[in-house]
Amino acid sequence: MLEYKKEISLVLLRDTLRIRMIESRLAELYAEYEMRCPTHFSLGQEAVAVGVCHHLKKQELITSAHRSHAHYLAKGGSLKKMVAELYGKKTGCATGKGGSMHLIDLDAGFLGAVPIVGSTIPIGVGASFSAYLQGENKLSVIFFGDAATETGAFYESLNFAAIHKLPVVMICENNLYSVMSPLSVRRPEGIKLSNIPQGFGVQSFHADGSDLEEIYQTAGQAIEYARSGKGPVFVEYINYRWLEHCGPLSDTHLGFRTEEDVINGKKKDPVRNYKDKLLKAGILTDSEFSKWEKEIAEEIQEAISFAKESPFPEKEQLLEHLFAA
Amino acid sequence: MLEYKKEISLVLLRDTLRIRMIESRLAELYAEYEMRCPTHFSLGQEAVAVGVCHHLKKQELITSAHRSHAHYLAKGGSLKKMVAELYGKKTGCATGKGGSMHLIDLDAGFLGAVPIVGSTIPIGVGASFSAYLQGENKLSVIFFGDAATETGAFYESLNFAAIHKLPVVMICENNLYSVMSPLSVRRPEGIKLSNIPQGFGVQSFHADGSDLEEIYQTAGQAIEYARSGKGPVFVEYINYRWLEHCGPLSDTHLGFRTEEDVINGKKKDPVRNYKDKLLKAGILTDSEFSKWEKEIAEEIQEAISFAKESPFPEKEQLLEHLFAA
Amino acid sequence: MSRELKFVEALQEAQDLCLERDPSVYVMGLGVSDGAAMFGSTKGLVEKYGPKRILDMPVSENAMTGVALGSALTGMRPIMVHLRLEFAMLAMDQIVNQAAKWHYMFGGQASVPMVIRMVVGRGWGQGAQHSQSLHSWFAHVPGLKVVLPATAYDAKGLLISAIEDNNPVIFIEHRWLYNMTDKVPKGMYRVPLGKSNVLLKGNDVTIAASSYATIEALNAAKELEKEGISIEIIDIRTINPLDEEPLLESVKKTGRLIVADIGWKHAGFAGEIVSRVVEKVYQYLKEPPIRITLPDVPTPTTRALSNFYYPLPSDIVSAVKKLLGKAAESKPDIKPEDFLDVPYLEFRGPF
Amino acid sequence: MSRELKFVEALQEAQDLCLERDPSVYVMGLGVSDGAAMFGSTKGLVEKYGPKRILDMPVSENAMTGVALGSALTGMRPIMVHLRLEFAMLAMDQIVNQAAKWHYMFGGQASVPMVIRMVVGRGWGQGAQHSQSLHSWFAHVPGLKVVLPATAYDAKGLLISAIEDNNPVIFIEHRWLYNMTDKVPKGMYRVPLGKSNVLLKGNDVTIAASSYATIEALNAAKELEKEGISIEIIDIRTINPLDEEPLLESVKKTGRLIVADIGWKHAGFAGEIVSRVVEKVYQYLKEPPIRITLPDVPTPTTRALSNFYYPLPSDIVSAVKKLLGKAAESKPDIKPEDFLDVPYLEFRGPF
Ligand SMILES: Cc1ncc(C[n+]2csc(CCOP(=O)(O)OP(=O)(O)O)c2C)c(N)n1
Ligand SMILES: Cc1ncc(C[n+]2csc(CCOP(=O)(O)OP(=O)(O)O)c2C)c(N)n1
Ligand SMILES: [Mg+2]
Ligand SMILES: [Mg+2]
Repeated sequence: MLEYKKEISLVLLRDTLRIRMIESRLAELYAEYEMRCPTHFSLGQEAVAVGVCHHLKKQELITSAHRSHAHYLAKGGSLKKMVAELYGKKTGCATGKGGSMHLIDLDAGFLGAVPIVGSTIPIGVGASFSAYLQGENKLSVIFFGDAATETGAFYESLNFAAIHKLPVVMICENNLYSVMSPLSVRRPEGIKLSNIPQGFGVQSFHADGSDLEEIYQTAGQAIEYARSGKGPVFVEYINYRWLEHCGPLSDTHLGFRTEEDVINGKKKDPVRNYKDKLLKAGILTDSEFSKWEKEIAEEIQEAISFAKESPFPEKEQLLEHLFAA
Repeated sequence: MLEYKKEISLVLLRDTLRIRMIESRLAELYAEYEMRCPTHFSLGQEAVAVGVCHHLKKQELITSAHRSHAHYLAKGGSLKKMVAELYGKKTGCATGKGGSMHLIDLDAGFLGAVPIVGSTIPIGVGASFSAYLQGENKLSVIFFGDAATETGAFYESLNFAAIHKLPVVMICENNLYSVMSPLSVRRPEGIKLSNIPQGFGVQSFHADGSDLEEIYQTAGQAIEYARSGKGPVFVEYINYRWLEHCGPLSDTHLGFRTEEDVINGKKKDPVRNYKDKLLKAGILTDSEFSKWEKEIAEEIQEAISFAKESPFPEKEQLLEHLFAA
Repeated sequence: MSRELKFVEALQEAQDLCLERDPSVYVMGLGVSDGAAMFGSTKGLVEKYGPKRILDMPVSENAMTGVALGSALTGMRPIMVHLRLEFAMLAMDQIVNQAAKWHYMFGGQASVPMVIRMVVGRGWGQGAQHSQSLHSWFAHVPGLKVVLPATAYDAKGLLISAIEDNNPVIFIEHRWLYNMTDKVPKGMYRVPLGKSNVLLKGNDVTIAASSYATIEALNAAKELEKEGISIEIIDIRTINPLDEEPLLESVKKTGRLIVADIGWKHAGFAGEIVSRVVEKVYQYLKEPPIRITLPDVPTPTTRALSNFYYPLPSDIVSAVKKLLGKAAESKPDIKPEDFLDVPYLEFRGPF
Repeated sequence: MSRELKFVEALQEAQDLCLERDPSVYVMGLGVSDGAAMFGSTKGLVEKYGPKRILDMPVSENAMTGVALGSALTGMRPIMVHLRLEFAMLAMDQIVNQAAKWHYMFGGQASVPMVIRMVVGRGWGQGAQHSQSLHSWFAHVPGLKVVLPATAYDAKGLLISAIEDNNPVIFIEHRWLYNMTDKVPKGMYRVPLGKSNVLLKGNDVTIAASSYATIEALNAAKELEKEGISIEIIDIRTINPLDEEPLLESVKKTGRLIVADIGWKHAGFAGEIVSRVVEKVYQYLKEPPIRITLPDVPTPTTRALSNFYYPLPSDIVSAVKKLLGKAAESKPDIKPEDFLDVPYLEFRGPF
């Protein structure tokens, strides 16, 4: 329990709840076939984003990949612009040219997300490297999934960040799957991802990615370590994806995991578990929680209305922005 | 001392001497400007090839990279064909289309060498993988330099070989340089390459790459381990490049290492040191050694004459072999 | 015995037959053995041949292509599969520097019987990184064979030929073809690589096309037929090596050429067709050829823009009329909110 | 103040001036700070700017390109250098999927001011993996600017423009140009990107060329001048975006087009030039255009074959005569043992 700062506990929970509610609502609405882009929901995995980003200053940059809603929102990315982007609208965070897999909010320190697995890892390192070249120290936090650690880009980036002791925090959300492929077809038996960086002399952590406090605390240590100039850090969080890899539905009919597996996975629900804990500890009341739900629901409704009512980009924009001036 | 088999000691030394003499002679001849292809000499690094390949059966495959003469020769590749290849002749091991950086001798189990750093690592893994798919166990040995461990391909290959417990032996000759770049600009301070594979659950060894016996023994262990079905092995041998990165000259005028460095590096001369040891132990006599030198010199002369007298490929061959039938 | 099969089923059947017949064939790629089975194109194969021959892999496209290459050099016939062409960008060294050249640079001593299947995505906001068709790139590299089937019949026959070929073959499949049906015979048959096909006979204008552009050309031809305009469609099923004869013969007859291509225009494959025709049968050309391609910008995700990004059959119709000196009819009125981002309105993916 | 400089010195000077002027410029690549200094093109820079701004790196081309991109997004202006174009094959995802599209796919909010220098090798047995010029590839990808200087003057002026440009620029340098000299002014000057240059004025035949092919065109023109044949050379210094005006104007005048390109023919950039000309000024063409390129096979190492692989000025001369309906003179008698694998006989590398 973050006894020393109970407000933090509350904020962590509220922020996680917010992402949960946003993702749930978007998943519902997806069935209307108006958000027409491949969408990888963060349901079940909201907590890591919140626990990590809570430590970050606005100008500190984060990058993410195909499953980036939670990271974008936790870092303070505009909800309205995100929803509008999913609806393909001109008011979207990428003016409709990106969609769910290409979020950006520079004002919030969200450098960008793209769906080629592993590709944003070096880009995130580069964001810290530019400060290094200018004689400054600037934290860069990179979010990616377990499968991204299988790409050559990951190792090359890790090595380079370590050479120059760049303040880079690599957050690996190990949700056990790459699409539907379990770790067993992608990794030798018995290895732990968080052991890999050690061969590069890189500090690493391993923690439960469904436990908000554990996330918050390990992330704090990791970020502190990186900020202090000791070099990059790797953190592996174990969490669990609730929905299908891409899209708003269940995937248990596809044979790679059972409904029971998912029910078990959902037992580590970061929202429910932390809520129960805070209720039990007397830090949170049911009515407070209900108030949050109401406020968030309103915020979401507003964003959806904004998105739905926003105009589409005009035909002329098709050829715009090929080259920067 | 390989007391239990003194013939092995003698063969190891003789084979190493042979490569030394071949490389020395080719480096001399290179100045005639008749071998017209980029050539990375193995001078100073002959021992690893010999100590490793001595364990291998003919049908066991090896692959190498830009600096492959020693590996090719130690595996039993045709000297005549290699020299002819350097001279660009039709009788060359790649009919003149390859040059020094693209050696091949399938009869000798030399699958091929190409100069893109890291690229032959997965190809070598694939050579073992095909046997695995057919339910067989076939050793594949891959030679590469320290810089190849910086490529994404290396890690991806290591992981894949480990997943399927493929009998792959990765031999990393760490000669401290990538062209002229020291390890310090390419690796975090204080890390040991042979520690990296451990994060993948891969067994590794670290040994002196100038000590023929140590090479022979560690290679034996590594190969035994891989052959027994326990999975891939990584061996780091520390050795030293005598000449410039590419070409037959010295490079101390280029500022990245001093003449004294090179003199020091040459103190670990695998031929001289092992020769002295065997002489002292009474296993070798000076006259035996001289006899070797004479025999080898003749063999080399023959190969050079063969190469020089061989015809060039005909113009028609330019368009040949674009596609396999 | 005529039997209708979907394009995707034809792909599956081709692989199934080859796997059955030749134990050296295997299939490797992200998710080839999962429940979605590469949009269904590897459906049922893991159940039949097991996870060793229908092999999932880590997200390591570069090394895995090298592994496939190494296995091809030592007796196997790998089929690599990429759910999107873009993922092969990670493996360009292995494909271009290694696989394409191995046979040549070692003087013909080794060969690389390997197929790399790549799906070109389109629609439902695939966007800049899930939609590129870089077939022109592969065609530009000597040593690669590059195949783009347009029909289910060809998909099966060409894939079998590709698997049996002793060279690296880049096999490019447009996602929007997957559900289209065609008569597909049972059992083994081959459509030879390196042979163009006269898909439709006609006299007025020649359209050279590949992959999904062929379908759009057929649709355009249907429209034009109503007006008595007769189109000849040459399906360039293999873009390297290119079989130019049917194309040149056709242009000799019609004197007019349109090239419809699913890729970008600038320095793209359509320019090769134009150049070949101009170099070889210049004197027969009555009008300058027209290229119908994507505009030279990345793919936007929102349908409001992608609606204007992809050429439509009506663009081909207009081009034909232009070549024939007829008044171009007014362009169809496309709105940003139109659902042109699916092959047909009920299509619900997977994309 | 006329001053002669080598092409390589011009490159060095361009970088030096930009480094001096703008602290956000830095140079990164394998060996940029070593004693060979990228064939001399980064000579003296590490001494002047230190190892942080002239930065050696691990052999990790893929990630390092991503790092450069990430730094470009956050205020820096990286210059990546590859001693051979082939090494960039490892980084195609970062170049093509990411850098080329970042500006567009985020609706213009971020830009990627990055130069990637790539040296195209030739001669002394560079062979299949050290000689490819894949400029056509890059030109095919929307969002990349692609520059191929042919003279020392342009090398400096174009490189300065490239470094100052806010887009990813692929800057392709042919190794055989490195020692060629030209008048090169001191100080900053810019040659604009996206502008073709009339390098030689003439009336009979237009030759469009880039990079080293331009030099060969000049040599051919010198020969032809002796016979009173007047050549116009359009140096396509930027192949994307392409400035077609000077080219079209020239063809309108001469009616005859030769495209000389340092790459392969099939689906290559030369086909783009032919297509543009045919599409735009078809009616002016007196003869079908001719493409002079590499034959579509990998590069052999032995000079016995590479002697026949690379086109010679005499090939251009023959093509010109063909277009003019003149008898082609007999081809020069090239022998396998001839030393055509060096730019000039005394050339001893580094290669
Ligand atoms: C290079 C590359 N290969 C394949 C894909 C297809 N793909 C998209 S997401 C994904 C799985 C990623 O798994 P992970 O990194 O664990 O993230 P998660 O989806 O579990 O959050 C794959 C394979 C891709 N986008 N990029
Ligand atoms: C991908 C790639 N990048 C760069 C090069 C240029 N290059 C050729 S050899 C070499 C150094 C290799 O060093 P190492 O692997 O340690 O082998 P060594 O030369 O020391 O034997 C480099 C960088 C290359 N061939 N391939
Ligand atoms: Mg995952
Ligand atoms: Mg080395």
